[in-house]
Amino acid sequence: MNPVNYLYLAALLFTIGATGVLIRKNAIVLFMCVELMLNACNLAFVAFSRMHGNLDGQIIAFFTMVVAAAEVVVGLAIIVSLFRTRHSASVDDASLMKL
Amino acid sequence: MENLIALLIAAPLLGAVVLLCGGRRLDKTGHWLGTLLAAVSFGIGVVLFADMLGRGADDRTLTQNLYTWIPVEGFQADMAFQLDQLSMTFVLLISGVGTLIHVYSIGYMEHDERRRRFFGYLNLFVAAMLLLVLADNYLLLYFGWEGVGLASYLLIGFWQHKPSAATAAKKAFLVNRVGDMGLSIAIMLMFTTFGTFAFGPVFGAVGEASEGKLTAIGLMLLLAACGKSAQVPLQSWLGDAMEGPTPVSALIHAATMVTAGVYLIVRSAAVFNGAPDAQLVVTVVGAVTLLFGAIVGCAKDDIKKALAGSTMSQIGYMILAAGLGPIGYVFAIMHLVTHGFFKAGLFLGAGSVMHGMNDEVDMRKYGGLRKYMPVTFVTFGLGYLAIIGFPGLSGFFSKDMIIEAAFAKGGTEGWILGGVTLLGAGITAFYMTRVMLLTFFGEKRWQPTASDSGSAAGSGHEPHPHESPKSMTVPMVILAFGSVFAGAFFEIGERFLKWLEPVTGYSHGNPPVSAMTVTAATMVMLLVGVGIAWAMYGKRPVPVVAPRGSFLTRAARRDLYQDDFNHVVLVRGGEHLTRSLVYVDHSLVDGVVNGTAASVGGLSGRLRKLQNGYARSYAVSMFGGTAILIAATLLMRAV
Amino acid sequence: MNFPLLTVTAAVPAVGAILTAAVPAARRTAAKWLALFFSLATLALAVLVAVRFEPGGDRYQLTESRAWIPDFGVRYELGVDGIGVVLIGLTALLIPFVIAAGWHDADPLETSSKRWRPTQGFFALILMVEAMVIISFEATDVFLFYIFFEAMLIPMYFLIGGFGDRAHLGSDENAAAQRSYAAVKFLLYNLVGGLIMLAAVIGLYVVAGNFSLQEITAARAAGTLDMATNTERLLFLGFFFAFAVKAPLWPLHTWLPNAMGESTAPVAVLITAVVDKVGTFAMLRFCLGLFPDASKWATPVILVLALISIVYGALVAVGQRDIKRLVAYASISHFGFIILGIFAMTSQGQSGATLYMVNHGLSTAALMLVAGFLISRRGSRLIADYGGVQKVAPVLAGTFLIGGLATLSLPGLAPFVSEFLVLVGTFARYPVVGIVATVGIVLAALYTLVLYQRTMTGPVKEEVRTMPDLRLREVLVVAPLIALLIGLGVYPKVLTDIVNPAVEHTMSDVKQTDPKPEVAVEAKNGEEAK
Amino acid sequence: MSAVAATATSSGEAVQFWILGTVAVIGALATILMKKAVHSALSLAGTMIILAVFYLANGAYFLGVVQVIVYTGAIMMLFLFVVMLVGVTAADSLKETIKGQRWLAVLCGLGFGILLFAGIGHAGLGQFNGLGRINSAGHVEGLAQLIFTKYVFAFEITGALLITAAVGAMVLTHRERTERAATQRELAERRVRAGVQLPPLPAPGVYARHNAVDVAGLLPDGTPSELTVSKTLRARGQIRDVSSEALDDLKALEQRSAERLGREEASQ
Repeated sequence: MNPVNYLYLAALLFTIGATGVLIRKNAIVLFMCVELMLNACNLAFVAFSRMHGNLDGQIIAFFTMVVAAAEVVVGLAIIVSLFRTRHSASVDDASLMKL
Repeated sequence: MENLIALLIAAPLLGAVVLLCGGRRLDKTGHWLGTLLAAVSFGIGVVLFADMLGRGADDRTLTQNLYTWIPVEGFQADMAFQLDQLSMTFVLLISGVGTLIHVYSIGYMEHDERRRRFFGYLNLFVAAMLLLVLADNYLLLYFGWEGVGLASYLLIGFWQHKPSAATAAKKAFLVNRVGDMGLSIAIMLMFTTFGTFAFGPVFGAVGEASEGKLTAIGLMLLLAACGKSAQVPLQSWLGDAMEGPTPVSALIHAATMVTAGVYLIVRSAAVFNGAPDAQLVVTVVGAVTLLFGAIVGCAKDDIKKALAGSTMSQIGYMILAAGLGPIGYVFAIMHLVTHGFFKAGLFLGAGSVMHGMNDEVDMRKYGGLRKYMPVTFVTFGLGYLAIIGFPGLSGFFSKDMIIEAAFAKGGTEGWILGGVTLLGAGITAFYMTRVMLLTFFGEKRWQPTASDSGSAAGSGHEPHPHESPKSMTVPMVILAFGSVFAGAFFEIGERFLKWLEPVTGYSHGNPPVSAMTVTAATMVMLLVGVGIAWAMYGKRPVPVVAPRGSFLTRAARRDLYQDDFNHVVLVRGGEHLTRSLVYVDHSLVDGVVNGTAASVGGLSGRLRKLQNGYARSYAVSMFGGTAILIAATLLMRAV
Repeated sequence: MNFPLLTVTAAVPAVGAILTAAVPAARRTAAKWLALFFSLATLALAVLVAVRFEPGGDRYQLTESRAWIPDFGVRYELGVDGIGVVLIGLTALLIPFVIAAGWHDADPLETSSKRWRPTQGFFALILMVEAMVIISFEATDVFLFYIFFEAMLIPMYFLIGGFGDRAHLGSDENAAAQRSYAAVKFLLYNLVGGLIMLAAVIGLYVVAGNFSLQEITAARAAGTLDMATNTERLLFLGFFFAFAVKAPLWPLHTWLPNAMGESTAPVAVLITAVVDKVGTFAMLRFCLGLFPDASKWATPVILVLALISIVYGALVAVGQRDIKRLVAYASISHFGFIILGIFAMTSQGQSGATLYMVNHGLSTAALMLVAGFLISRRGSRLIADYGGVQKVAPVLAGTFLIGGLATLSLPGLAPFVSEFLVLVGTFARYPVVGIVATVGIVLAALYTLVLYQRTMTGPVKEEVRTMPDLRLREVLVVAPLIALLIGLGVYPKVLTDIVNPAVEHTMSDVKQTDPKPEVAVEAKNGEEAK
Repeated sequence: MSAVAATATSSGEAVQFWILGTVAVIGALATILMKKAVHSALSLAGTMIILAVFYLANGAYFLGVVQVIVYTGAIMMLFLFVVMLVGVTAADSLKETIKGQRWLAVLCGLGFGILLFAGIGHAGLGQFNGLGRINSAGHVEGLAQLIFTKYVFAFEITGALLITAAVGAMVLTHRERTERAATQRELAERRVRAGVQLPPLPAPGVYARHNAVDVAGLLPDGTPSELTVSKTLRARGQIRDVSSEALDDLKALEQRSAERLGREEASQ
C-alpha cells in the first residue's frame, strides 16, 4: 500500500468535517466538526513527516493540537455563555450579522 | 493741465459715492452736494475749454495716462483719457446740461423721500458719461458705456415700487446689453486685427486692415450704437424708459446718454471711412429710425412718450448724418448739441407741466395751459420752434445742414436719404405742433379724479395747474436760451465746423442742389406739417378719450407692433425655452444619472438578499470560494 | 530648508479645526471666535505667501519636498506658482466671511438639548475644508494632490448633509430627505470622478515612474518622456473627468444646484467659490501640464461643452423659482467661461480664467451671502415669496444689486475684467466660439435682473413689510467683498502681475503661442507708449 | 518499528489501514449525521482513537499517545461536559432552516473533496523516506530537540496562548456576583412581598403514573402546568407532555365504567 492513501483519508475526513460545519446548527457539533477537520490535517502532517523523513510535520501537528485545545476551551466557553443569555446553542439564532 | 481730466470724472464720482454710502444723515444736504459736484465738473470743463481754445488747432488734444488697467501678455488696456475737441464738446454738454438738470431736480424731486439717492444716481451717471467720452481706448469706453447703462437702469427704475418702472428698467438694460454684445465683439475684432484697441493705434492702422474686417467692426459698433441710442431694431426700450422721473428723461434719454451711439460712430470715423458698406447700413438704420420715431411720436398721447418718439427720430437724423461720412460727422455732432438743448428743455417743460398737473401725462387731459404756466409755455414754445427748425433757431441750422449733407451724399442714395430727411422734417413739424396744441392751446380738458397714474398727492382732486418753482424754471430758461441761440452761434463763421474738423475731418460732398433749394424745401415741409396739425388739433376741439384712429395711428400707438413682436418671439419663446430646459435638466440630464444610480441600487438590493445574517450561509460562500480558488490554482498548474 | 511657510499655511486651519471641535458644548460662542481667529490667521499667512512670492522668479516657489512613501515615489512636495498664490489668497480671504456669515447658522434650535455640539462641528468642518483646499492648491505631487482632492469630500459631505438651510421647502422630514439626497448626490458624483482619476493617477505612475508634477512636466516639455498617444488621451480623460465633475461642466453639473440649494448660504459659497475652484485650477495645472497633446486633442469637445454650460446654465437659471438654485445655475454658466478660458490656450484666456476663478469667488460670495441674509429673514427660498424688499431694506437690496451686477460682469467690477479677457482670448483663436459665448453676457443680465426685479422691486409684500435691514455683522461681511470687487475691477494689476508669468509657463507647457494680430501695430504702439 | 520506512508499506499495515480507515470514515460521517450531540461526540472520539493508531503506524509515537490522552481523553470529555450542561436542545434537529443550504453545502463539499483528491493525485508525491534514521536517535528526544531549538519561540507562544485561552474561558463563563447572595429568609420575604406564588411550586409528575422531573404535573382539567417543571428544562423545551396520555386513560376508564354501568342498566 502506498502511504499516500493516508493523505486521501485525511482529505476525505477534512471534507466530511467541512460539510458538517455547514449543515449542522448545534454549535457544539459544529465545534466537533472543526476538531475533525483539524485532526484530518494532523493526519496529513504526520503522513508528510513520514514522507520527508523528518519530524517537523509532527511538531506542526503537535502545535495544531495545542491550538485546537485552546480553541475548544474558548469556543466552549463562548457556547456556554451564549446559551446562558439566549437559551439556545443554535448558530442560526444568532443571525445578528444582518442589519 | 491734462491732470485736470481725471478730476472731471472724479468730482461727480465722489458725489455718487458719498451720497449712496452716506446714509440718512445726508438727506437734508445731499442734493446740494450733488449739484455742487456736477457744477465743479462743469467748472473744470470750462477751464479746460478755455485752455484748449488758447492752443492751436493741431495741438489741442490732451492725454492723461493714469495707470495700466488690464495688463496681460499681448493685451493692454490703459486707464487713460484723451481730451480732444470732440470730447470737449461732450464734456461741456454733459456737465453743463447735467448741472442744470441737477438744479431742476432739486425742485422736481422735493417731495421724494429718496431724493438723496436720486442725486447719487445722477452723479454716477455724469461720471460714467464723462468716462465714456474721455476714454482713450475702446475698453475704457465700454466701461463708461455700461456705467451709463447702469445709471440709466437705476434711474428708470427709480420708482421701483411701480412694477412698470422696474420692468422698463430691466428692459432698457437688457436691450442695451444686446448692443453691448456688439461693442464687445467689435473690441475683440479690433484686438485680433490690430493687437490693440486704443484709439490712436487703431485709427493709425486702419489703412492696413482688410475692408471685410473693417466692415465687421463697423457693423458691430453700429449694433452697439443702436442699443444705446435706441435705433431700429433695438429701439423698443426708450418709450418704456419714460417711466423714470422726468429729469432723467431729459438728461439721459434725450440730451446725453442716448446720443452716445452717435459719439461712438463719429469717434470711430476712421473705421467707418474704410468700410463704405458699414456706412451704408448706418445711414439706412438712421433713416428708418428717423421715420419710425417720427411716426410713433405722432400717435402717442402720453406727452413724454411723444417726446421719446421725437428723440428717437432726431437721433435717427444724427446717425444718418454720421453714416454719411466726413460730409456729415460735424453736423451729426452739431445737431446732437442743439438737440441736447432743445430736447432737454422740452422734457423739462413737460416735467413742469406734469408737476403742475398732478403727474398727469395724457395730453388729451391738458389744454389751454399757456395761461396757467407762462414761463413753461414760453420756454417749451421756444424749444418747439427750435426742434421743428423755425428759421433762425438752433434746430433750423443743425437740421438743415444734415438734410443738405444727405443730398450731398450723391447719387440715388443721396436723393433717397435727402427725401427721407425732408419727410422727417415735415412729420417732426406735425407731431411737435400736435404736442404744443394739445398741451397749451384749446380748452382746458382736465377733470377731477382724472389722475389714475399713481400719484398719491392730488388724486381725487381737480388739478390746479400752477407755475413751477424757480429752481425748475431757471434751468428751463437757460436751456431755452441755448435752443434759440446755439445754432446761430455755431453756424456763424462756421465756428463749429472749424472746431471739430481736425478731429472728424470734413468734406463738402457734391450737393446736387443748392443749399437755398434745400432750405426752401424744408420750409415747405415745415409749413405743411404745421398746417396739417393745426387743421387736426387746432381748429377742432380735441376729444378727451382717444378715437380709434386709422390703422397707421393704432400701429404707431403700439410702437408699430415692434413690442408685440418682441413679446411673442423673444419673451414667450424665451419662456418656453427656459421652461423646457429646466425640464430637460431635471428629467433628462439628472434622470440619466439618477437612473444609473437606481439600477445599481436595484442590483445591490438583490445582492443584499445573499447577506441573510446566518453564519453558516457565509461559511458556504467561503467554502465555495475556497473550492473555486483551488480549482483555479489547479487549472493554472494544469495549463 | 527654510521655514515651511506653505505647510504652516495649510496646517493652521487644520489645527484650528481640531481646537474648535474640542471646545466644550456650552462655550459655543468661544468656538465661533476661535474659528474666526484661525481663519484670520490663515489669511495673514496667505498674505505673507503672496508677499514672499516673486512674480518674476522661479515657476514654483516656497517649495518644500520630503520623502513620504518612497516605495511608490510619492513625495510630500509643495510649491506655488502665481495661480496657486492667487487662489490660496482667495480661499483664505473668503473663509472668514463664510464663518462670519454663518455665525448663527448652526446655533441650537430651541428644542435642542444642552449638550448640542454641532455648532462647534460646523465651524471645525469649514476650517477643515479650508486646510484641504489650500494644500490642494499647494501640492506639486500628483498623489498628494489626489488625496486632498478626495478628502475634501468628507467634511463637505457633512456640511451639506448635516447643516441644511433652515428656510426649506415643505416639512422638516421632507427637507431632511432633500438634504441627504443633495449630500449623497454630491458625494457620489465626486467620488465617481475621483475614482476614475485614481485610476488615471496610477496609470500616470506606471507611465512616468513618479508622481512629481514638476519632473513630469519638465520631462514632457523636454520630450524625454514619451507617452503613447492613446495612453496620454486616456490618462487625460481620467483626470479631466474628475475635474469636470468638480468644476462642474455640463452635463455633469446636476449635483451643484441640489447641493447649493439645500445647504446654508455660507456652505453654498464654500462649495462654489472655494471647493469647485480646485477643479478648474487642477485643469489648468494638471491637465495642461501633464498632458499637453491630449489637451489640444480634446479642446474642440471641451469648448463645445463649455459653451453649452454657459448658455444652458444661464437659460436654466432664468427658469428657476428658488433663489439659491438660480445662483447655482449662474455659477454653472460662469464655470463654463472659466473652462473656456483655460482651453482657449491663449495668454488672455488663461489669465482671464485664473482671474475669473478669483472674481467669481468674490462675486458669488457677495450675491449668495446677501441672498442668504434675505432668505433667513423671510424663511423662504422661493423668489415668488418676495417683492418690494428694496423699500423696506434698502441696504440689503443695494448690496444684492451690486452682487448681481458683479455676476453679470458690469465693467468697473472685478468679474468684467476676467470675463472680457476670457472672451478676447477665446475669440482670438476661435472667433465663432467667442461670439456664442458673448451671448452669455446678455443672458447673465437677464437672470440677474429678473431675480432683482422679482424680489426687490414692485409693491411691498405683506410678509416682507417688517423685514429688518442688514445688521452690523452682515454689513461687515458684505462691505469688504464689495470693496474688493470694485477695487479689483478698477485695478486688477495686483493680480495680473502675479498670474501672468504662471500663465506663460503653462502656455509653454502646451507649446502654444498667441495668435498674431492681422495688422502688426504692436511696434508702433510700443513706441508711442514709451 | 524501524520498518516504517519503505515506499510501500507492509501488508499488515495495509490491512489495518483499510479496516480502520473505513471505520474512521464511518465515525466521521456519524459525527456529522447523528441527531444527538452525545452520539456525535462518541463517534468523533472513536474516529480520533483510530487516528491515534494511524499516527502510531506512521511512526509518530509520541503524537499517537498525546492524541489518545489529550484529545480523546481531555478534549472530548470537555465536549461531553458541555453537552450535558447545555442539554439536548431543539438545535439538534437535522431539519434545515436555511433554503438551499444543505444542497449547497453538499455540493461544495463534494467539489472540494474531488479537488483535493485531484490535487493529491496530481501532486506527484515522491519517495517516502521513512522515519527510521530520525527515530534511531530516540523519537521523543528528536522531537524535544526540535521543539526547544528550532521551534522554541512558537512553543513559548503556544504556552502563552494556552494560558490566555484558560483565562479567557474563565472570564467568559464566570459570572461576577455583584451583590451578596440572598439568604433563604430574604428569598422567602421577597416571595411573600411579590405575592405571586406563596407556597412552594408544585411538584412535577402525574401522581402515581409518572414521576420523572421532565413530566409536567396536570391541572384538574387535565392540562399540563409548566410551573411544575424546573426552569432549565423549560428553557430547553424538554418537557414531556403526558396530558394526552392521561386524558386517554381517563377516557378509557370512563368508557369501561360506562360499559359496565350500561350493562348493569340493561340488565335491570
